[in-house]
Amino acid sequence: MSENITPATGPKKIMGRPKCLNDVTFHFCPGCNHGNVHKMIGEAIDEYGIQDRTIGVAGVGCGVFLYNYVDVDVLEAPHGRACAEATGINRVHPDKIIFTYQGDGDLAAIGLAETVHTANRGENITVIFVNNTVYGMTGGQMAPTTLLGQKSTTSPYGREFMGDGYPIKMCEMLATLEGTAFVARVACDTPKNLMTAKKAIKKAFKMQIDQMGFSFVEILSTCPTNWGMTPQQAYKRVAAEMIPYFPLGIFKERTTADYM
Amino acid sequence: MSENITPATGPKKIMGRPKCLNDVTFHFCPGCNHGNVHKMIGEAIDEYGIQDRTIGVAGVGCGVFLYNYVDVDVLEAPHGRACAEATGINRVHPDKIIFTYQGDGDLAAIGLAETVHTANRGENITVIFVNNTVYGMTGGQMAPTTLLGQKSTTSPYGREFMGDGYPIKMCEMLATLEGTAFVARVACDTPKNLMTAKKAIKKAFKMQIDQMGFSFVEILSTCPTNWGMTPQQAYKRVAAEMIPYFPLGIFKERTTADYM
Amino acid sequence: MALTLTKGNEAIAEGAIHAGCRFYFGYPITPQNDIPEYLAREMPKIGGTFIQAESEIASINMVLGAAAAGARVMTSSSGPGVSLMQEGISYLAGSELPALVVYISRIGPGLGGIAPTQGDYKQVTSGGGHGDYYTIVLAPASVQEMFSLTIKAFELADKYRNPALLLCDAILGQMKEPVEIGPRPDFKDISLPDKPWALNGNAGRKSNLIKSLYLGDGEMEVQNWMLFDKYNKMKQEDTYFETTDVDDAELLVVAFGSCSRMAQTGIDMAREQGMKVGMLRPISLFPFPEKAVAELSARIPKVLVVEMNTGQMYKDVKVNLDRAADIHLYARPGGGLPTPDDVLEEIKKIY
Amino acid sequence: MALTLTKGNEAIAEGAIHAGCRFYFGYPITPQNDIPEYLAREMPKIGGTFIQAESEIASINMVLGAAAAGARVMTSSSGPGVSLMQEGISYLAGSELPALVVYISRIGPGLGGIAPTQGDYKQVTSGGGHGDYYTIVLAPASVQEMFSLTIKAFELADKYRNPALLLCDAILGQMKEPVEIGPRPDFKDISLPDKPWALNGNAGRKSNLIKSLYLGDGEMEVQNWMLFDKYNKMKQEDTYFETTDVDDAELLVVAFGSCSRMAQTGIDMAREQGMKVGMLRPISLFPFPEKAVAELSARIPKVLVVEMNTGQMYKDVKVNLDRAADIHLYARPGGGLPTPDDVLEEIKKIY
Amino acid sequence: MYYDVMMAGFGGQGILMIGDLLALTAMNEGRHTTWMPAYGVEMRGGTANCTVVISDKRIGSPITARPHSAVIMSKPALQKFAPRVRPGGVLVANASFMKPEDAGRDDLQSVFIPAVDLATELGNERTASMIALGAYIEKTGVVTLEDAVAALDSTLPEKRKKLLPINVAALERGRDFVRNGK
Amino acid sequence: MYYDVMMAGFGGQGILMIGDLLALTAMNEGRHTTWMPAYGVEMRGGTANCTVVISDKRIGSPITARPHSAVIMSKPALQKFAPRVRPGGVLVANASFMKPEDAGRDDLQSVFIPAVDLATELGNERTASMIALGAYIEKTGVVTLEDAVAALDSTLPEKRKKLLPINVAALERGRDFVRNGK
Amino acid sequence: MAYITFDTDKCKGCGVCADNCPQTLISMDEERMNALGYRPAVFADPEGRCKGCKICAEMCPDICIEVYK
Amino acid sequence: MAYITFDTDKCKGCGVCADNCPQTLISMDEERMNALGYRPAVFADPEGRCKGCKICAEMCPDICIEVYK
Ligand SMILES: Cc1ncc(C[n+]2csc(CCOP(=O)(O)OP(=O)(O)O)c2C)c(N)n1
Ligand SMILES: Cc1ncc(C[n+]2csc(CCOP(=O)(O)OP(=O)(O)O)c2C)c(N)n1
Ligand code: SF4
Ligand code: SF4
Ligand code: SF4
Ligand code: SF4
Repeated sequence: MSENITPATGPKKIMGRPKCLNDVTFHFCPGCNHGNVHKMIGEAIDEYGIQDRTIGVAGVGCGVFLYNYVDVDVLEAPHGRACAEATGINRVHPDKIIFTYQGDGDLAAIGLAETVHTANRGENITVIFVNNTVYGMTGGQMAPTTLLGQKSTTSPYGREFMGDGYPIKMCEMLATLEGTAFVARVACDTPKNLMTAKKAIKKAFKMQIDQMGFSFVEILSTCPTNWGMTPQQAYKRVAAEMIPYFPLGIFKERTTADYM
Repeated sequence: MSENITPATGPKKIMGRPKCLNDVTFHFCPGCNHGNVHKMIGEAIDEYGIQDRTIGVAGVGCGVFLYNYVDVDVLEAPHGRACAEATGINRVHPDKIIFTYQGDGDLAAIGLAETVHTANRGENITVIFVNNTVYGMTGGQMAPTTLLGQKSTTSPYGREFMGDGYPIKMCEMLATLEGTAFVARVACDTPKNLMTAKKAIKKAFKMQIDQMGFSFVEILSTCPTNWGMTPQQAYKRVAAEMIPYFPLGIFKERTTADYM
Repeated sequence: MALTLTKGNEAIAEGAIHAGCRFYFGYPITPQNDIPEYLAREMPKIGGTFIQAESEIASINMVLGAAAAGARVMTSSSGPGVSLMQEGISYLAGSELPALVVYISRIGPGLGGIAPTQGDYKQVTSGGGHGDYYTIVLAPASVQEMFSLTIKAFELADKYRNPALLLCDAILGQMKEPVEIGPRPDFKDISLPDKPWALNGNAGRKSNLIKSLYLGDGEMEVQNWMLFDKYNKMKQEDTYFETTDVDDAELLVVAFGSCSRMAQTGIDMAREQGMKVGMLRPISLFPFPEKAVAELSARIPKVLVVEMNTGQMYKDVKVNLDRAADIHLYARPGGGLPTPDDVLEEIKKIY
Repeated sequence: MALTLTKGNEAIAEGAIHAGCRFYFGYPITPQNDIPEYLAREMPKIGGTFIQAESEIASINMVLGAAAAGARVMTSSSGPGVSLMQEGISYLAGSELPALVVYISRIGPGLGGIAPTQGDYKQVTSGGGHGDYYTIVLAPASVQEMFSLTIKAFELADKYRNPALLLCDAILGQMKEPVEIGPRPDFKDISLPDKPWALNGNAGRKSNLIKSLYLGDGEMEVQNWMLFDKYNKMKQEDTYFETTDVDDAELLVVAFGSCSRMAQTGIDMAREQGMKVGMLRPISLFPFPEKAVAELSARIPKVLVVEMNTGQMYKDVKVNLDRAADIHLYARPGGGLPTPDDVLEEIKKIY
Repeated sequence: MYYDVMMAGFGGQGILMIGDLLALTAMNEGRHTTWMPAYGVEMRGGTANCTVVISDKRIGSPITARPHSAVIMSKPALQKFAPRVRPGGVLVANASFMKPEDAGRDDLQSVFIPAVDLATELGNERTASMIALGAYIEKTGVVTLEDAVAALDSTLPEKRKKLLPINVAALERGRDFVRNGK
Repeated sequence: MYYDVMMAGFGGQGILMIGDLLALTAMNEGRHTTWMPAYGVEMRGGTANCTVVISDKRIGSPITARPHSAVIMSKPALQKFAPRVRPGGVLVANASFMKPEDAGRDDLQSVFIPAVDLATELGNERTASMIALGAYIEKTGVVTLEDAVAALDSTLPEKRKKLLPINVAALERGRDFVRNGK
Repeated sequence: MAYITFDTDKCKGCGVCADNCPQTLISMDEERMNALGYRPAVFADPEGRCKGCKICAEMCPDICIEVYK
Repeated sequence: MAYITFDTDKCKGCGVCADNCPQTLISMDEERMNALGYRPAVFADPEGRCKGCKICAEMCPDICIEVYK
């Protein structure tokens, strides 16, 4: 387990920073779930003792600075192409644990073809997909996952189906592909959802360790800054608007590796 | 109707070349279904009398010479991007009838993101998708739709899931998107299948005329040359190997335009 | 006309509207997001279309489609995004389609950074993509020019049926300056050229075809020479540059874009100190003011090129230089800024 | 060693295997399909990986991933495909990753055609993508060189941690010639450089990071100058060219790749007619043999550049030319071939 | 005349806005001017800054490595930018968050004004930077306060006009602080 | 010595293969040689052609606009390429599909050989081009037939060795046709 | 009283028409090759069995067949 | 006998911990601003009600909280 047990006789530390995370301040905005996702990844790495054989691939988005925080080998991929990079690494080091960290613009807009084809090839990697319904890093433009009616800097009158299309449900789409081993959507807005999210992320890494193929976790996340909300309002929006459209759950879970 | 009725009293011509097709020899190989698909498109254009307001977009593949055959305005798109071009044209001329003509490499490999996002935006266009499980024009390389075990010049030992991935079913994937109005898979290997294919292609154009959104017809096609088969063997393969994996049928059919 | 305090990127967007551009397709990237954001707001008000495409590749191909359909159309992007557009830009050139690509540079290579740079000079002036072609490239040096050269770029694109680029950096894109922008003209009052080649259905005419594939024996050689002639025509009719203080100059500074402003201040300082320094500012980077370089350097035998990169325009200056002239370079890549003091320093060294 | 009659494209593929390349990612495009087809057949036999990616963009990014992971890795493509790779190539350069991109040109712009051309010279020698960078570019002129320069290109890529390109055209790619290819070495016998920077898990060391984003004040300027120094080092240590008959020459022909072969025959014909003509054949297009041009043109004041494009290398020759020398161009774009007779004709005109 | 000023603080303090207002005022007064923000850093750092140049002549660089003056609203900004101000230059700093010693130099014409406290007194914490701007204008005389008020008025859309009085009060409060030393 | 030959016909007639065999034979005889196909036209036209150059010296261009000789197996190919052969050059043409008049010129050293008919006689229609090659070798003497047979033998994989005799017979049939005029 | 005609120059001898004619009235010309190098389809209906069902024309990939009735 | 500590320099004052503490033992410091310009969270548990349930630490996006028990 990841907790650092303090040896003293007094109260013991029962929760703190995962071992594989560097002791630095996140650059994320207040109330942004990117931090939670980093922590859960760190916990999974600690849990399975795979820090020294894990390679991260950072997509371009607010999560690009992954390497400042998670103390593993990291490659910064061009925007949208993290799955292709992960494929390249995976073919060279099939014995390593490889994960990508991608936002919704990165994974579902510019990177859609790479995401789908990598999933279809059943690459034995883990994809962490942070869906905050907006382009965070570039200042709040519309994302493929932006909800209908949602205002963004490039949908100033609210997203409309005609012209902008419907918000894309990646889990549902990927679950239909033979290549995927594990596909789940989770959230961090409540303690309960967060605990489920932790489990899903661990499960995704476990799947990879067991050579089951492509594992994918979508985390519904806050972006208070670009939603123009306080953290409190943002957390409420996850439950009120996002979860109804993007239902939580496990969409696919392969139980044997015999697909090979 | 497309038939040119000869005015004489003797036997009348009851079937021949569609009016909107130029009287030239196709460059396709013997027994290649690209010719059939061209003819069906021509029949649909004749049927609805839309020749003078139709704009075709030719994808790069054996079908790129569309403009030599179908006498309508045509744009040659870069490989894979026909749906993006069609989007640009559609936004400028929403009153015109716009169709793309694309192979499986074009539409499902390099062009996957454009295809899916254009469908998701519900662009009011028609996509004609010629699936011959191989890259024809470039000499028989593996396509996203190449069947497992199928040999091609780049899968000389037969396509394997590990490494090459599963053959992708585009109709099934696109039908899950809100933006699609009509999604069907057809074949030309028997008179019966061909008649269904004709209907589906007409229906797809009709959908567009009625402003119903994105319509998509996948035609399972022969490529005797790159399959290393005679036309006869190739036609048999469609029934024996392709249809079992790529089932024929209508996957989605919107009946009202009220999705707008 | 009244002045407004306007951001460079927004001046471009407004310039496009004034030019009659009603179609924008693009994908977000810093430091040009003000352009799509402005147009997302304004296009719906004037019956125009704004689409945020799924990628830069989709953007440039939507642009290609809309251009083929006969519309004035644009996209905008920066480094990585423009690199992704190179295939599409080559197709625009090969298919002889007019369109505007606005390029607000960021530092590279790779993800680089978002500071101002002129490191994309060689990419844009060499055509960029595959094959024997060039794009028109205009480089404004003020917010006012970002407005006016946007309009000019659309006109040149149509005149030559060739893609045009507007190359700026983040200084120009992000800064605000007083500019004169007249009232927005009605679309019907904007004079747009006839495009009989455009795709809009073959009613009453033969079918139109827009393509870039030529497989017939010798066809592509004809095509390439035809394009070559077009580029020569551009050189003759549409080369733009500005000179200041060159009449008595003993040293010529060559600089473009935002860099030319700092160089100009440096020159002003040099003049105050009694040094006779003049300036040549290329406005069109392609066609490059070759003759101006040749003629000025024949008169002013010391030339100093100042650039915000490791020395890219330098080659274009050098190749056109008078045989007797000497050339020097002051280069600052990677977001480093050649301040007026720096430029003065360099001037002193070689004056 | 025994000769085999080998196709150029296949010589490249076999060269890659000899160089210890065990990872290939690519997407079909004429006229280079023999390369992926050969490797699809051979890689599985030697424990290597062949993946047909879903696009050129996926290809170059898989290459980036595998390069970061420490492997010798390659892709191959042509015009449109290489244009699509420009973002990835810029990232390779920015992230300082070695990899080989084989470029078998086809005519452009746009879809163009598949005939032989050198119309992509300016694209490859200017870096190609965004930002201040260059790639190593080698240009073979025979099937034998396609084999040997492939190996060389891998070595240089590793030496400089920089992407390398092999630029050929369809003549070289499609033709067969007798070549000497030794027996395929065992992987363990191939000496590959250590890559302590590679990503393979941080066991026993600090974490490795491969990136190209530098946001700190001044960081990118340092980075750009560091790259600049690297390119200068390449110029000094790894500029390659070949000269023939230059000692007594009164006219110097400059040509590269397949074009140099036709030029050479033209020169041979001229020599037979008593004209003293020599040849400079750049083998590395970047770094370009700048000094060789300068020195030779100082001695041989008439220079004729022969190219299969509208005149692209011409600029690189001209910019390095001795001030007193005269330069001429014979250019054939779009698949047009400068036959030996044509070259002879040109030589006669200016001799 | 030539002035340049670097304005910096936390995001959300209104730094870009006061810079914009200063430039607009200068434009209205017939000057050349440029306003240049530190823009979308592709990262979230919670800082904001901009540079305004005002001159009688055509302006070269809108950015300056060594500004003649600075308006600083946060301590990290002070540490970063105070060393860059030219000797003898003007520094207006938000004394609510920092002390004169934090500047690390004493060769500047400094005004340490408790802008946040004064703003709270005025009833709106968010007017702190407007107070600082008032102080800066008074200290340098680069534009007149009247013109600044007019410029502000002209930019406020109708439905936000009700914010004018408090902002005018803030500008004046800053002016008065400089005039009266309190 | 310097020879170049353009070989052309329908796809599937084995044009590229006989060109390859000729080049290989020349290589084995110690000559410089190049073989250049008209390659993957990104279109399906049903035609095939290649150029073989054989020389004592290093070869420049592997392509030639005006070949010294040609082996032509289809009528469309004859119409396209016959005009390009240099005056006095060698033309070997498949008389099964075309007549001497179809060449449109009489300044060549022509051999019109009914290759398909002879091949059918030999029992395998597909050896027609091998017959034409035999005729070409005999007509020009550019390589020896023995070396061609040896080269063919060396390229046939074990399990296709049984095809050797009929192909040798075809080469010889072509040779004999030239020798005997029938 | 139905019959079909071929545009023989366009025929590629694929045999699809022949394979699908319910009356087996179509065969490949073993004698002749057309300009494309293919053995074209020929129609022989001495007994007038052709019903003008159009199947051959529908199925022909190269639009070589016209049907008269 | 459980308690929590904050890494106040990293705290961004988002209030997520406070919102989720079942015992409402966490509040935002109205007095102080940290170096990042935020009002950090503070823990006040005079009655010893903290159960060490870890919810605050789990939920904190910035990993500022350590829990002791
Ligand atoms: C090719 C390319 N296009 C665009 C960009 C600019 N860009 C950087 S991050 C980003 C999107 C960020 O949104 P998302 O992926 O949803 O991640 P978030 O920041 O919301 O976590 C974009 C468009 C880029 N760096 N490269
Ligand atoms: C960017 C780019 N990459 C590759 C190619 C080469 N290319 C031409 S057609 C084609 C694929 C053809 O296959 P498909 O789309 O299935 O159509 P088909 O020929 O089988 O009908 C490819 C890869 C190209 N023209 N452009
Ligand atoms: S911009 Fe949004 S996604 Fe990015 S760090 Fe801030 S809150 Fe998080
Ligand atoms: S290669 Fe295949 S798809 Fe292309 S024309 Fe021939 S049979 Fe048709
Ligand atoms: S189907 Fe058409 S092309 Fe094929 S043999 Fe019959 S007539 Fe000829
Ligand atoms: S959740 Fe963390 S960052 Fe937010 S207020 Fe609490 S301790 Fe601070």
